[in-house]
Amino acid sequence: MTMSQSTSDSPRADPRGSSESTSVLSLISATKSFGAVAALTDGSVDLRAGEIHALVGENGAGKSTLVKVLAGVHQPDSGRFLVEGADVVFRSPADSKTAGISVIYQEPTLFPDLTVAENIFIGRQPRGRLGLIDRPAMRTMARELFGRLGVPIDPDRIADGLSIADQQIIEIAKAISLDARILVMDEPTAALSGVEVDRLFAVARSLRDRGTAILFISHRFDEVFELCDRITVMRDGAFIATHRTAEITVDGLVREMVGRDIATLFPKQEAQIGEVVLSVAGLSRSGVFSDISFEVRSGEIVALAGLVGAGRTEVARAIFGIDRYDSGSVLIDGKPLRRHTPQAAIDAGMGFVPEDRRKQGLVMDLSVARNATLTLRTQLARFGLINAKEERKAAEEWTTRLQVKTGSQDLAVSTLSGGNQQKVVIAKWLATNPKLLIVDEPTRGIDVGTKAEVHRLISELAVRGIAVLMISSELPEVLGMADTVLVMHEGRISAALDRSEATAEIVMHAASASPEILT
Amino acid sequence: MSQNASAPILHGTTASRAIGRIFVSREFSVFAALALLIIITEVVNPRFLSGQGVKDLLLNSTIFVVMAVGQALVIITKNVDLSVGSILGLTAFGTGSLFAAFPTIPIALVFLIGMAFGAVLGAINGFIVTLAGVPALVITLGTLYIYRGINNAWAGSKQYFIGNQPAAFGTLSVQTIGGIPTIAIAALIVVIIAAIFMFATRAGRDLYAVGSDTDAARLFGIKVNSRTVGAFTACGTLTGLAGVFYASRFNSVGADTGSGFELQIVAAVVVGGVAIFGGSGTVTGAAIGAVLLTTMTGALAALNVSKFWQQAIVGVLIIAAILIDRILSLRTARKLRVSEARNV
Amino acid sequence: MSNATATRSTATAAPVNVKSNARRVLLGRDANTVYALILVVILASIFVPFFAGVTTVSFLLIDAVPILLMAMPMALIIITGEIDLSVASTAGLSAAAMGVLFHDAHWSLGWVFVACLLVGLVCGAFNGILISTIGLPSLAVTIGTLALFRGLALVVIGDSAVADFPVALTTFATSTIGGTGIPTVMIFVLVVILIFGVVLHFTPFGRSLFALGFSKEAATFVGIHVNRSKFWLYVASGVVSSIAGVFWVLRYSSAQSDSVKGLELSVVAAVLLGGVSIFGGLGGIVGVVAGVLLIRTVNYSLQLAGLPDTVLTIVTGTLLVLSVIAPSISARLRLSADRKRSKNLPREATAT
Amino acid sequence: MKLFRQAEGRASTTRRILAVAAVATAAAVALSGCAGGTATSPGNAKSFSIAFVPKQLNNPYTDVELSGGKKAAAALSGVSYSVVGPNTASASSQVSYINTLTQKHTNVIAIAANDPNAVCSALNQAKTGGAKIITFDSDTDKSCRSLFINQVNAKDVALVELKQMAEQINNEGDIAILSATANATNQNAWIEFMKQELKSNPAYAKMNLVTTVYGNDDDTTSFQVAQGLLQSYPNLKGIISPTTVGIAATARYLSTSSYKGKVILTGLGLPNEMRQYVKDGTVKEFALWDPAKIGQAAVYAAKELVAGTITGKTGDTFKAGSLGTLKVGADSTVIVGGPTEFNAANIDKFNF
Repeated sequence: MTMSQSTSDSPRADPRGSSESTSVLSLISATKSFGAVAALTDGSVDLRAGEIHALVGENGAGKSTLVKVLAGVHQPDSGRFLVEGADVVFRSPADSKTAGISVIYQEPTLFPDLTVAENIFIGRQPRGRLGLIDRPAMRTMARELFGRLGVPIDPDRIADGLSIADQQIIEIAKAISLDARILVMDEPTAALSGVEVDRLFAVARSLRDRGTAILFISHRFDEVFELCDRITVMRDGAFIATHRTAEITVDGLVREMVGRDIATLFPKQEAQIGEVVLSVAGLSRSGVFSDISFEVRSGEIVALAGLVGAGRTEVARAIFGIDRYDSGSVLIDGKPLRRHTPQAAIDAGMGFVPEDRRKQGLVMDLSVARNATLTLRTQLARFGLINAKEERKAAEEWTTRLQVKTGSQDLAVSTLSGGNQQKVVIAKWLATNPKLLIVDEPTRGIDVGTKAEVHRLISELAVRGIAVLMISSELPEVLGMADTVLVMHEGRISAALDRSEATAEIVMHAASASPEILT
Repeated sequence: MSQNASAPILHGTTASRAIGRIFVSREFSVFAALALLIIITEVVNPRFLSGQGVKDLLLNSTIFVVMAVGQALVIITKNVDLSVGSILGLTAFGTGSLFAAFPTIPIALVFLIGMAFGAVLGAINGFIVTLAGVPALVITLGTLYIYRGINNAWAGSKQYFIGNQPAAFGTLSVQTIGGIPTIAIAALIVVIIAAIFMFATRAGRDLYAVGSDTDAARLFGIKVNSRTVGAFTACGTLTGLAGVFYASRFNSVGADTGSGFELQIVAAVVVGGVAIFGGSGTVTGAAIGAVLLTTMTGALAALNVSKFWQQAIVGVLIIAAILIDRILSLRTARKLRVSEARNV
Repeated sequence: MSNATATRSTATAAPVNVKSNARRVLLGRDANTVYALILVVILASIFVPFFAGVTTVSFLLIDAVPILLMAMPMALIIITGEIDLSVASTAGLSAAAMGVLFHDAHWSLGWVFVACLLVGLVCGAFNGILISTIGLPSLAVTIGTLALFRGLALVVIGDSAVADFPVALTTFATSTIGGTGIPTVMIFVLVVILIFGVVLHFTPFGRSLFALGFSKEAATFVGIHVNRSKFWLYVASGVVSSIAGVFWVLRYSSAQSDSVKGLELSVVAAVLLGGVSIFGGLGGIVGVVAGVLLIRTVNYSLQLAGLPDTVLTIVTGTLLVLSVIAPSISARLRLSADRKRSKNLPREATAT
Repeated sequence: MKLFRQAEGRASTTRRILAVAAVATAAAVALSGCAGGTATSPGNAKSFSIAFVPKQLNNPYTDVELSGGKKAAAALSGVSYSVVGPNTASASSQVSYINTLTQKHTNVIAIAANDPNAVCSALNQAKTGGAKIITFDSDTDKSCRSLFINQVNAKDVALVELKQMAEQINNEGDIAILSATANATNQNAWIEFMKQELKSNPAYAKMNLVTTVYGNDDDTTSFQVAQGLLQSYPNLKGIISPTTVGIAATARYLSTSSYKGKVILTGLGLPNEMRQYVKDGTVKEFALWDPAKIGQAAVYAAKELVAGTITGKTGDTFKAGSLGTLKVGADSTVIVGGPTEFNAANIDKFNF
């Protein structure tokens, strides 16, 4: 299908065939599909006691699905799952917890109305006389945990209103308190920085030294190389290789992660780049992004790259009028928008294909036709009434042009595959004849085959003179599609690269902004 | 993130913060409103706090307090039970029927049977809600009709009067211990037990977790369904207890006893600071809310305010309560934004 | 490559199920309620003496008028994922205002009508501001205004009853069109139904309501003004409820503080029975009309058969519960049956 | 904000129709069993159908009334007797039931109106359909009925109640009235007569009626209203409650409070409900008539009306079984008998 996996430096058999006595958890060739989408085709990982093991890969490589299999949230369709050498089947998250696995998600799931201490000990609060919860003991235990983490959080305050970083700390404290033998951290540092990261690493190391196995998922290579003992690379839902950290370089890692024939997947056509369509200058929103300036010309595809949480989507939302911004300007064809609303943005010729197709892009219960014409609802109306014939015609025209595979225009859009759903979303914007289309993670959750179709589509739009602003976490997509690559890091643009100068390494480094590697 | 983000959390000592928390808590504001109402009324009409006045105030609140505690458990889990008025009717009539059928039945047994009966009715609500995964509002709206229909079919035009029941049962709601009516003491015990349960047992905290974030609760291995059914059952049990109290306190029980109570109870709970969308609030607050609403009725009468204003004032109270909650949560959200802004 | 892609995509598409327009209508969500209505009418005609006849049409429809009216805005509101429990109280407040303005203030009827509509408009706008602008939960807000508006009705009219409305008007309110048995006011009701039907199904605004009910975010992304839309729905609800209140007064020639009391639950029940999803995003006006008529027909035929109110109460409750849990339970059964073949990424571990 | 989050995937509604149909079928089967007896042949002078529509079902006082009607119907051969009505006292649901009776060609409708005007147009429709209308207990507008069967002369009731009160408070002090609903025709008539008497009778010059409050014939409400009354009027000497629910609730409150024996209570009550309070000294005296006689008189009057031997005009007379011959008085009203006064000496002789 793509580049062979023989690029791996270590023998492929190593993690799976491993029967070393120190192996506490191994997942072997697990598969998991959601309908048409195969999220995991060959999910494998091997964890040993007393190691910190990194799991790296692009977005969509299957890392999150693998984590959820470990957590018992998803049940794999096939494959073996061993804990301490014994086969296990997790039917629920509780099973996973019982088996000694603790998972810290990127998005903390705290109970906002409960106190910090309770969030740590929910369901297993220390009990005193009469079986009642011993709150002083719980408080002390929580304090002690925070002491170990070196974080001064009041155990008695309610979790509502805590910053994401504090919530993350509480999640970590909870995992530590569970005395988990296996700790899975899904991008725990995404919302942390500086002191907190150092503290977290210190805790992680001390846990490792006490024999805990830690699976550490991160996009930040500096962290991976600083902290981890071994690194497993995943790509397209499959295991690629496991390396000792000392035996691999950043460049090698990036090659393995990206490693595929970009040309076939990204059929970029040459487009005539014309006048400036969108011009953003000095756009800032306190605490979210600051001083964002760039231009998008007709026929040009500008990619906003960077890590999740770098502020890319937030910038796009502000441009489109969904969120407000504090200062700066957004001009379309040199003119400011009438009002700061999505409707004004649409009227000015903008379209927005959002990242969450199911919640933001489509009305899943409505038919394909209705979805495809939702943006046209006012144009299709004559004397205030929607002309049903025109509506069907428009829907048919656009779904046919985009080759949406559906049995009928009248089927609920939820019955379509992810790729076809995405085409419906794009169709509804093309129907408005936009000058600028913002596409946020256009191929998330789409199988590889349909991905290429979506890419071809975006490329064609550019050829037809539409300016495209693309947000993507997938490096190959960025490199394969974009004329200009803007890399964001912590709310700022950290690099603006021309197509010719953008390489995987440079973009990755700019995104994770690790100075020592950047040089 | 830098140190100063967590700094605001560290103001003051634990003790002073605990006291501060009491003063900003919703329970306190409801309690203050209640105290204010009583003081104003007493100043205008000194008979309001006469011995008889206080006794009436306590007796009137008893039934609503017990029901409000039960309802609070359900609302904390992000559900609602609109069928409580019908459950009260059924259990109250059941009490009358019991005494009619077995005149010598021990009163304690009647209480147990009444509570068990309520528990069954509440559990049915809970099972349907969890089984169907449909908002409790709709389900209990349906059982509101169904239970009331059953009550009508069962009671017909039969009514049981206090005179048909043992004198000891009737005097139960009149007797006082140290000037405080016995059933008011019973209600207080219910509130204390429920408060301890909600504050200091794992099951009680689970209810908050379920209402706070149902999906997360499931992820934590909390048995969401059985906890939800449990809350409904407890609500039914307490409503059953209230039904027995009702039979003791009021003159007659029949087919439409307790109809229309549901909205008053929900109102009391909401006024008492329990968020309608679950996860926060306390049974103590709900109980104070119930006392506030019943006292309001009495106070308006004692103040000679037209009784026509009473219902309108209840409406204003409910809206004020949710508005206050909203303002508080907006303040928290703003604080959060500011502290995050400082992080970047 | 592209060949393979095409093949795969076809395979992943939903089972091809070509429906003609006619079949779409006949198998649609609304249709089920219509079938149930037809079935009940047939059964009642067979089993209930005197049911089949013009008189039934007359009595049944005139009882349905206030519910039909209030169900229209309610359907739209529930489709957007909200609820309005204050409709009957709004109607009651309008009725009380009508009595006082006509009887005590001696206003001319024309101005009384205008004032009543204004009362409804203000009530609706009050709900709308609290729910859309301030963002309070509609359930709690409208429980509050349910008490507030009814309380204000008491304040306005007290415990008196106004009954001296012009006979010509009250007779008109209960008159029928020729020998058809169809109440004359049904013409007006039909106009209201038509307006709401057209707005929901044939206007850009209606399109946006479904999007709104499914996901506020999805709606925002296509330029829908979420708050403004909700606000106007509540205003519409207030105005239509006040019309129902005015009709109530004329029909019973009596304006009291408890006019139209308790009808909100019947309205919600009818709307849900008519196929509108309590979760928002789904429903149609035809189904809602059928839902109202279904509840009324079941009730009326039971009354005609001499069954006590008791049975009616139980049947209404059971219908309501079944109409919401049946689709939910069948969905759960199917979900567990073909979880593996699920077409979409499931929503995390939320399923039980 | 969305009101409800859906836990599961969306449901198709295929099951919905099944559920609804199942309920409807079950309901229909239920009615087919019950509907048989209600059909009657209109126009036959010897046999006729009479339907009682009380203010509400499930009320003990109503029950006693209806028992008299039932007995009389059984005594006369060929009378088909039925009772329909709402569970809660509301005029609008009475209208629905009147409509069904009209449709069934019931010969005589005997109604105790919840609202004198609201039921009128429905009664007129029934009249047009050939039915005779009798009101009992609580009258409608005169034009809407042929006969009103009244317990007693309204003035007599008012006088008895005042007399009982005056005797016990020595013709001096503040008194209050606790009535049923604000629109109850009969109660309002008595209250009006009491007010007139207080003004015109010099013996009552020192008695002062401070307020009239309403307990809505609801036990709980009446109880709390009584309580509020005593708190707001510290000098209150006595309460007159001309409604059985109100007097019982007030008695219950007084008997358990410190006002017992200090505040005098009189009014209209059922002996069975009041026995306890008479015996414990809360109440010395109260009054009532035998409600069963009303039902009895209604059935006999109905027979004559259907036969055409009387029309309901003033001066008509008819035989009413054990009640002897009754005379139609002014305003087409039949007075069944005088009030009976109950006290500790005689209460054990009555069982209703």
